[in-house]
Amino acid sequence: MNGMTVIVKTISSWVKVLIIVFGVYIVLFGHLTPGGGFAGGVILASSYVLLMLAFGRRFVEDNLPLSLASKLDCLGAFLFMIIALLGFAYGGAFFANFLYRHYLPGDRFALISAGTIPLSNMAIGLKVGASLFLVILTLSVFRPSSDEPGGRGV
Amino acid sequence: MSVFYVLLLLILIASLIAIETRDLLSSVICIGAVGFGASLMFLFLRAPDIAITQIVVEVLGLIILIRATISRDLTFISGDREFFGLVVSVVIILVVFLAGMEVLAGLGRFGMPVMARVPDAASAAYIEGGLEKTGAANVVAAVILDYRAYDTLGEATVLFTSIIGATVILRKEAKEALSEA
Amino acid sequence: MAYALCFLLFVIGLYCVVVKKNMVKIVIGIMVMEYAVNIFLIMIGYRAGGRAPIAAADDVLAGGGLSDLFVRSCVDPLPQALVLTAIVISLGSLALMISICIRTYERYGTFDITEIRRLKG
Amino acid sequence: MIVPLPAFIAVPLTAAFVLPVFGRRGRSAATLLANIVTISLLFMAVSSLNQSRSYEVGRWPIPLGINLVLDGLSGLCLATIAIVACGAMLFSASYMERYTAKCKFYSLFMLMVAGMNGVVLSGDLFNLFVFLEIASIASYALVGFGTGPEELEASFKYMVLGSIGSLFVLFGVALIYGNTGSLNMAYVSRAINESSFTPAVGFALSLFIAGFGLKAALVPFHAWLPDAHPSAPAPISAMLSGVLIKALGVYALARIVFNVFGISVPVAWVLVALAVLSMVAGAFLAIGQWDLKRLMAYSSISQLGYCVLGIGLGGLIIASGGSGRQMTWASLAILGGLFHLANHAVYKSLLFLTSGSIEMATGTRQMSRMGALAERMPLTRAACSIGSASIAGIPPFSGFWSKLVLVIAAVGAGYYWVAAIIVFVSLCTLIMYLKVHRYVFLGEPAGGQEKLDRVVEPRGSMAVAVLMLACLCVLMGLLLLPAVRAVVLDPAAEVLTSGLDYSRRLTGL
Repeated sequence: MNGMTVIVKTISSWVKVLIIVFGVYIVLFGHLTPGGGFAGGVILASSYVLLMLAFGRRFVEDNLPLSLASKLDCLGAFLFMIIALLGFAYGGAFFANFLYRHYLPGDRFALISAGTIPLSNMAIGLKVGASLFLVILTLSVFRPSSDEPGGRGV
Repeated sequence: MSVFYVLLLLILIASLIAIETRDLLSSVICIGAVGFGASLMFLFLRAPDIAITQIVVEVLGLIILIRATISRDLTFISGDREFFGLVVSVVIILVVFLAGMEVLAGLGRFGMPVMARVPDAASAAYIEGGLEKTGAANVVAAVILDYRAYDTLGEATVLFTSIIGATVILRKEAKEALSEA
Repeated sequence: MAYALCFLLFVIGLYCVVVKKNMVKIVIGIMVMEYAVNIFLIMIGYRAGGRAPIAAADDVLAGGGLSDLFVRSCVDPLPQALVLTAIVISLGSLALMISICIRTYERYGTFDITEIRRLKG
Repeated sequence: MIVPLPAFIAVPLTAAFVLPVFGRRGRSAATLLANIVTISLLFMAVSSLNQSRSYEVGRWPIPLGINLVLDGLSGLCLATIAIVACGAMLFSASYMERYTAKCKFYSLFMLMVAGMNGVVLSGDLFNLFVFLEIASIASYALVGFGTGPEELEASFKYMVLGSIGSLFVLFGVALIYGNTGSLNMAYVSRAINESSFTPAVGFALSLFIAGFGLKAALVPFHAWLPDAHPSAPAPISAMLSGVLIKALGVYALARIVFNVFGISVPVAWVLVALAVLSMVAGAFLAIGQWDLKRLMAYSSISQLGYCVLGIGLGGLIIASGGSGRQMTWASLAILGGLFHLANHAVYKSLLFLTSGSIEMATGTRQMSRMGALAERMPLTRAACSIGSASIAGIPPFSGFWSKLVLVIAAVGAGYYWVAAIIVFVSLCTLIMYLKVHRYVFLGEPAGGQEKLDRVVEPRGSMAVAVLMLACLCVLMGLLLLPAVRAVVLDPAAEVLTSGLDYSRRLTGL
């Protein structure tokens, strides 16, 4: 799978930037507009899927290897957990929105508002993007092995 | 109001085709149509968050499903299960359906949310106090990431679990090549 | 009536899971059931002529409270939060199910569950 | 010591998020970390026995936020989960050397434990569903861990039926929300019992019974269990049979039926009927099996019937509205069911772990291809004998005491036929485990003497895990001593007998 023609490659490398910007926007403004970490994360993952279709799997794997994607996946989940635990430490309860209540109320309808909600959105966006990219890559990398007993071969 | 019925009928027809067609690829495409119908439905039901999430999730889900069906030699399927089992299961499902029809009347008229009927519903408090208590203008974001953030932790964990599970299921060698045994 | 159509969709999905014998078809049946539950939940929270539960700047009164119009016309946000969770859960289980299907196809060379019968009893 | 309730979920989840980062080279570190986590969970669970409190996540008062509820029943379940997880994790430290991706195995294991703890502690219906899904999805992946043809087939079957069960539960939650406008169990219970019992609530209850019945593998819904439990690696079989079906099935069912909907006579009869069917059918199907782990899986169905029987019988007596004397028998029956639940968790996980040792030593699960293992594997044989004696109800091992309590309660309340069934199924269980001993440990070596000579007893952590559970099996009978009973079993039974007080306590009305 070497990818498609030059036209497709050129266009998709431009479109990729747009998709990533859109995904980041959806993640960052999730507390003000529709969207949020999940939708944004899926959009981020789909930009890589587009690259995979245009340039072939090899290219994407060189840029974002499986091991790194899996580490990002763990990191995103871990960050979300850290936010919850910080709520325990500083806000008095697991998942308390300590930033909004005590430290950084922010202005209404501004980007920096709502305390931990944008932070949670970012952690979830990272986690969802990495994990969906990972699963699509794993599914497309998978080739039936011919030497295992019971394997059918290609 | 009628737009909901049109969309629901569309979804029903698409899902029937998806279930009954013999070509796996067309059935996957029909399930895509169901998903997009559902996404439109969410949009008209004033749930833009869900509509966006549904549409992007649908795209990725379709990619995953097509990955499973494409380039398999046998995408056409033939024959159904034996007649007797079919009849029995259809009868059981019909009974479940009729029983369910009886109880849906208790839900009140469509378009009348439960929070308007029940006095101290949590949802009313979310709408009234969401902006003030959490600072998020999007009440749905306030619910999923502050009021019910613990659910969202669970949801992120479900995704994490299934991704780990998928990589485990698809790994190359399952058994360690034991040198001494 | 709208609820009934939704429940019909759920039952159609259940029929597909119980009757069909192709693995991908079974997965599709489960997806249909998931759609049905999601639409059902959102429909429970719908308010006729309502608006999305997202406050805009002109909904805020001078005193800092929300306008009465906003409070009375919003659709129910709680089912939307639940459905968001349910959608992601269904995507996760879809990924795992498809992985199992692909791996099974590699082992048996078929998606037909009547031919995949090594376990008995 | 007061353990903050989210710690029961946060500790295993954090471990699960960290563990996959350990690569091949970090395996021993990962093993150490996983064992430390299970052991600390055990300490936390034991120190939380006989406590009763509620924790509001995110400092939101219910019903706005989600609350975690610890009471006697959840404390008992937490302790059971932690004990079995501890044993299975110790066992897998060396057992899982045969497989690749060990770190991911530990991660999935931790996710499963976290999911079960979440289910047991949750005070919110939708939250219960979410954690149910975590534990179930982790278990689907673990059943297929070996990626052999049978494992994949079992995993797919399990996953399809499990997903249907989860969707039933979700639909039930949606119906409940549509009718009561709340998701918090205490508020839902208040709303249901203030208004009259509408058909919608009844339908939701039947959806819950079907959904959790699928998770618990009660007999009409049991098709996945005999495939899934044997196909998993042995420590996972121990977890699945030992605690998963109980935490996701029996516990959730009991909590919802007793504390949320309130027990009524027809529902109690449904529970008793499902239980009796499971006991009898499971026992009969088990006797015919030649696959060692499959036999144990069927016997799990039958033993699970005892737990549901105790709970259902207690509910039946309560719902029939008896006098004070009858109430004593009701709480005794419930106590017997819960005691049997804890006992079964310990001895069934012990039996599955020994079957793992046997499978590892002989390379087969077919009993016809084993034989005369008694000399080569004395420890395994001793452990298996203790486990079998317990499950068959031979005094003084643990299973005897819980069955005795059940029989006394049934006779005392006047349900003689129930007592007869309990004794009869117990005899069937004895027969099937005598069969195991006859063909596995005694008799002629099936593969010839030289094959027998290569069989070695497992050592190290596997032996420690088996020994620990075997000792527990002997000691579990002590739970009936009045002083211990007042701490462990009585508060748990009290939660179910008091029924709707659950909601009154939490909502403060």
